[in-house]
Amino acid sequence: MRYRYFPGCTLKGQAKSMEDTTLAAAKAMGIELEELSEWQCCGAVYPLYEDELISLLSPVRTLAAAEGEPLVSLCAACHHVLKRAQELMQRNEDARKKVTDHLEVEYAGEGRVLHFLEVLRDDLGFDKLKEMVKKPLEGKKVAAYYGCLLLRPSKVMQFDDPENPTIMEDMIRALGAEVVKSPYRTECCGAYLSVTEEGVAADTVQRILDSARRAGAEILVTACPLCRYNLENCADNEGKTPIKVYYFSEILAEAMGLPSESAQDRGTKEEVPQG
Amino acid sequence: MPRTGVFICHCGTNIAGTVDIDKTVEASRNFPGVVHADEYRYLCSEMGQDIITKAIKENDLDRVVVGTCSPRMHENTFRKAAAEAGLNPYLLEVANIREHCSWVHKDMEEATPKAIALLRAAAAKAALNEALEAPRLDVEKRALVIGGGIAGIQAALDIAEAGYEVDIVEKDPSIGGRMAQLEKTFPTLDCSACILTPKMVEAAQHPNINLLTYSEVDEVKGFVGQFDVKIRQKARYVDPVKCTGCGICWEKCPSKAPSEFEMGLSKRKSIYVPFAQAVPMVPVIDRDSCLYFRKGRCQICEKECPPQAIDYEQQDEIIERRYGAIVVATGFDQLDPTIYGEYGYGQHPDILTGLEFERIFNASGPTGGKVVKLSDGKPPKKVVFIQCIGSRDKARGMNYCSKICCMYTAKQAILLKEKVPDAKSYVFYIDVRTGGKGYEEFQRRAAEEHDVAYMRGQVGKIFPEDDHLVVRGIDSLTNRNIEIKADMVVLAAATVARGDAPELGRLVGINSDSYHFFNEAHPKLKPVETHTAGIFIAGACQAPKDIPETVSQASAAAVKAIGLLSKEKLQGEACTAEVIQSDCSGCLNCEAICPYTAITPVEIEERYKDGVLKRTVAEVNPALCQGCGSCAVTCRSGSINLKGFSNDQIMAEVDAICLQR
Amino acid sequence: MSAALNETAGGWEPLIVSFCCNWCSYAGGDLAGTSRMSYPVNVKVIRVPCSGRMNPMFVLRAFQRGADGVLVAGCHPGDCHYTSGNYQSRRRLSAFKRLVEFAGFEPERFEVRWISSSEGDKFAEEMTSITEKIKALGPNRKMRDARWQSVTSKV
Amino acid sequence: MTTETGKSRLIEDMKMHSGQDPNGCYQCGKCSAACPVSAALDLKPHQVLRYLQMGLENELAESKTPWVCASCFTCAARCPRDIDLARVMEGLRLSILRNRGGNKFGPAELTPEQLEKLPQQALVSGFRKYNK
Repeated sequence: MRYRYFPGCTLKGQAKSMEDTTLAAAKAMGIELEELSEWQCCGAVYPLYEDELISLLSPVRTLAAAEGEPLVSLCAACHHVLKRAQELMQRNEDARKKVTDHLEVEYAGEGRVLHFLEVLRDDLGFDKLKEMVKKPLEGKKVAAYYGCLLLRPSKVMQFDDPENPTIMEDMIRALGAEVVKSPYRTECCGAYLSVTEEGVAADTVQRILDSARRAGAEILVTACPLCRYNLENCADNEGKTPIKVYYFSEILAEAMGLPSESAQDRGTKEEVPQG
Repeated sequence: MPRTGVFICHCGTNIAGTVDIDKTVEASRNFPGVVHADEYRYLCSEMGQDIITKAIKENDLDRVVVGTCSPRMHENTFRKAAAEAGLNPYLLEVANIREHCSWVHKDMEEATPKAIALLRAAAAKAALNEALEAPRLDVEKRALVIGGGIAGIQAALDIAEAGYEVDIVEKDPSIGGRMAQLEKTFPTLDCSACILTPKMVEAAQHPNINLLTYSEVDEVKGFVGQFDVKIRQKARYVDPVKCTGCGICWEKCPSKAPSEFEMGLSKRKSIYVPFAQAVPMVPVIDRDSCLYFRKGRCQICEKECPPQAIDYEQQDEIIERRYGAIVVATGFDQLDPTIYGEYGYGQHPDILTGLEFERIFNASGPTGGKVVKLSDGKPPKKVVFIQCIGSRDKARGMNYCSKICCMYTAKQAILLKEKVPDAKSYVFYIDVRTGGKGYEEFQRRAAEEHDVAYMRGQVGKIFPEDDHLVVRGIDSLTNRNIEIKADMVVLAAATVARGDAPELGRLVGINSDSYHFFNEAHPKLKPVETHTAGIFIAGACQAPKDIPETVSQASAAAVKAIGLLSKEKLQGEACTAEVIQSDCSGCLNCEAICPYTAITPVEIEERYKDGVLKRTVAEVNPALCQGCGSCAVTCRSGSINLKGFSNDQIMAEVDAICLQR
Repeated sequence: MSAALNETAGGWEPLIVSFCCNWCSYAGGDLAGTSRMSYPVNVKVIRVPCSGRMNPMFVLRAFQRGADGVLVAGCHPGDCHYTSGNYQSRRRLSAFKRLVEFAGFEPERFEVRWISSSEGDKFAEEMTSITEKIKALGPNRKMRDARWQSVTSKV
Repeated sequence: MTTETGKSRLIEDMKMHSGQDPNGCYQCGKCSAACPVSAALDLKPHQVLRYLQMGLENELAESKTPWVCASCFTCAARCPRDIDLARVMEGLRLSILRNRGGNKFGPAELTPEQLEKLPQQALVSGFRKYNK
C-alpha cells in the first residue's frame, strides 16, 4: 500500500510526534507514505466565503501535486481543508477554472483524499490491524475525541456518521484498549478561540474533559494538534483525575511496540518550515 | 362534401360588442361545405338550442359549428342539442370567439377577422369529424378496501350499508391499524379501543363485509368498474374455521419475538394475536421465530390446541376477484429517529417516540399501563417532549408538518400528569398548531391547568449522564440555553408514508408525491379521487391526518365508490386512440409511453403470399384510454390516431387559421 | 406574393399559431378572457387534449402555411392531467427546437411554455411577448409554401 | 423602535458571498441549542438569522457573535432548514471587515509564551478568520 503524504506545518513543529509515530507505525504495517516534495501550508482553514479563491490556491496546489494518487494526511485540519477543496473543485467549474488557471496546473478533483484513520479502516482494515498489534493496550480506558473537522460537514467529509462516529473507537478496540464513550466526543474544543477568547475555549474544553472523566476515561485520543493543545492547556484540572491526551498515532505506535514519546515530552525545538 | 351549419352567438354584447356578427355570418357562408349560417343573442338558452336543432333537421345538416364561448363552458350543452336532432354529438365543433377573442381584444376591426379565422378552423375540423361512441362499461358491484385501519373500516362499513359487498384486505393478522395502538384520543380523551373495537366487530359481523386479514394485494389489472385483483392470503398455519380463539396455544408457546403492535417494547409469542381485542381472534404463527419452523421440533401448540386447528402445512392462498371500485387506506408509519444521532434514540431505553409512549400508557401495553421508565421501572418525574422530529425538516427529514404531533403531545402530557401527579413535563416546540374543533382549548388546558411547560425552541443534544438524560435546548423567547436533567424523553417523530407505499402505488396504478403519500386527483375539489378512475384514497396514506379527518375522508371515499357501484353502465371516453393495425410495426413504443396501460400487444394474422403471417401489433383498450394522444405522437409509423383530435383534423385547423386574409 | 407574407394594406402583421393543452393552458387562455386581459390579435389558439399530443409535424405545417411563430403551451411539469404527457412533450419538443434552429429558423420562432389554468396573466404575457419578438424578427420565409395561399384562397 | 430598513450593503454582501438565504430560517433555535459556545454569544445563532431577516445591520456589526463562532459546523449539521450557519457567520465576518475596515486580531496581541506553544495551525487559522 503506497500513498502520497501531506504532513502540513504543525506536524513539523508542535505535533512532530504525530508524524513520527504515524510514520513508524505505517512502516511496521507495510504502508508506504511518500512525502510530497516542496509542499506548502494547507491553508489552515477552508474559506467559507465563496469568493475567497486565494485561500484555495495552496490546497489545490497540494491536491494537484498528488497526481491523482491517493493523498494521505494526519492533521485533522489539513485533511478537512484538502477534502473540501477537492469537493469544490469537483462541484464548481468556475472556481476550478480560476484556481487552476492561476496555478497553471491541471486538476479537476480527481484522486482519493484520505485521513490516515480511513486508510486503517478502509484499506488495511481494523481486523488486520488487530493482528499486527504487539503490545495490546490492555486495561487502558481510552476515549476518542473527534472534534469537528473530520466529521463535518458530513456530506463532504464522508468520514463517518457525524453524530455517532465509530472509527476511532474501532481502532482503540483493535489496539486492545477498553473503549470509553463520552457524549462530548464530537463537540468543538473551541479551536482558535484559545487565541482570542480564552474564556470561551476554557468552557468548551472543561465540558469535554469533565464528560470524559465522568465516563471513566484515562486517555483521550485526538487527530488534531489544535484540539490537543486546547485540551492540554485551556482547562483547569486542579484536584481532578488526570486525563492524558494523545494523538491517535501515539497509542497506535505504542500498541505496535514502537517508541511513542509525545511531542510534549521532547519539547518543540524543531525547525518550522515556512509555508 | 359535408353539409355544415354555422351558428354564431352574440352572448348579449359579450361577443357582439367586439365582433361584427353580420360580417362573421356572411364570411361563414363562404367556408367550404357550409350550407347554412345563422346567429342568435344567446345560443345556450333553450330558444338558442331550438334554433340549432331545427336547423339541423330542416337543412339536413351533418356537421355543426357553434361560434360561442369556450368549449369548456357549453360544448356539452350544444352536443346534447345536436343529439336531440339526431346528430351524433361528436360531429359538432365549438369555435371559442368569446374568451379567446371578443374578451381579449377591443377593436372590432381586429377581432372580427380573428373570429372568422377561428370559425373557419372549426369548420375545417368539423368537416373531418367522425361519429363517435363513448364505450359503455360494465360495473362489478363489489368494492375492495385495502387497509383495515379506521379509514378502511369506516369506508367498508359505509359501502356495505349502501348494500354493496366489500372485501377488506389487511396485511396484519388483525384489523384495527394505528388507532388500535392509541391509548386515548384528543381532544376528548375518550379511550381509543372503546370507540374502535365496536367498529371492528361491526365490520367483522356485517353480512356485506368480508375480512381478508393477513393478506396482501399481489396484482391489480383492469379498469374502472372491472378491476381484476389477485389477493395473497398468507398462511396463518391455523385453521380459522376450527379455531375458537381460546388462547391456549399462545399461552403455551415457548418462543418469543418482539411485538410489532407494542412497537418492539415487549415480546409476543411465536403463535400470537397482535392484541387482546384482535379481530378476527385467530392467531398466526410467525415462521421466523417459531421453533418448529426453525428447528423442526416443538409442536406444543399443535398438541395443546383443543379443536386441533393448527396446520403447519397450510400454504399461501391466492384469491382472484373482480371489483368495481377500490379504496386505498393503508395509513402511515412513524419516522425512525435514529437518523438524528444528536437525540440518542435507540441508545437509551428512556428515549421514546410518541407512538411508543402511547403504548406505555396502555393497560395492555408493555408496562401494564403503569407509566414507568423502561430502564428501571420507576415513574418518570421529568419528561421532555420534543416536537417536529423529522417534520418541517428539509435537511434530513420531511419538509411537511406532520399535523398530529402538537395535539398528541399535549394529550400525552395531560395523561402523564394524571398517572404521575408529581411529574413535570416540558415541551420544546417550534410552533404549536392546533387547527381543529376544540383543539386550541385542549392544548391551552395542558399548558395552563396541567403544568406543562411549553418552551419555544429546539433541543440540540440529548445524552445519558448518571441516572438521567441531559437535554440541552434553548428557549428562543428568552434566548437562554436550557439544560434539563430528564427521566424520559419523548420524540414526536414525523408521520411518514408506509415503506411499501411506492410499491403498492405502482401495483394499484396511482401516483404519489415526493414523500410517497398518494396523490389526490385535485387538491381542493377531488380530495379522495385519484387520477385513476375508480380508485379512491382515504386516511393518512394521502397525507398526515388525525382521526376525525381520516373518518370523514373514508366516508367521502365510500360515497364516491357507492356512486360508481350504483351505475348500471359507465360511460367511457369517446376520444380515444386507435391503432391502424395494418400499418403497425409492433415496436410497442406506445405501450411504454401510455400512462394508463391501455395499450397491449396482440397477435394478428395477415395474409402473406400464399400463407398466413402471424405478427404482433399494438391494440388500444378504449375502456382504459383517456385520450391524451401521446401514443399517436410517439408512433414511428404514424399508425395511431386520436379520435376527435386526429392528425388530419389538427392540420386542417392549422391550414384554416393560416389562410387568414 | 405580398399576400403570402401576410402583408396587408396597413403593413405586415405576424401570424402566430398557439397550440394549447385543454386542461391547463387553454383554460389559462379562458381565464385571460374572463379577466378581460388583452393580448395581440395575431395569436390564434388551437386546442389539443395534451401537450403530449403535439406532433412536431403540426409545427412544421404551420410554418409551411405561413405562420411566423408557433407557441406550444402545456401544464407545468408535474401537473399534467394525463400524468406524464408534458414530460413527453418537454423531451420531444426541446429536441425538436434544436432541430428547428438547425434548419435555420430563429430560435424565437418556436417556443414551449408551461401555463396553468390559474395563470391568465401569464397566458396574456406570453402571447404578447412572442408577438413582439416575432414582430422584431420580421416575416418568416423558411420552409414556406408560397404557392399554397394563392391556390387555396381561390377555393 | 425599529421600522423598515432599506437594503443593507453588509447584509446583501453576506448573502451573495455565503450563498445562504436567512429567510429560510423559521427560528426553531436548534442551532443555538447545539452551539458549543452559545453561552458566550451576545446574539444566539438563531437571533443572528432573525436580525438578518429584519435588516438590523448595525446591531450585527457590533455583535460579538461572529467573532466568537469557531466554525465547528455543528449548527449547519443540525439545521432543519439546511442553512449553513457557519457560512453565514463567515460571510458576516468578512462583510464587516471589508465594509467597515480594521483587523480584529494580529500577532502583536500574542504573548511570547503563546507564540512558543501554540500550534502553527491555530495562528494561521486565527489570522485568516480575523484579518483581511
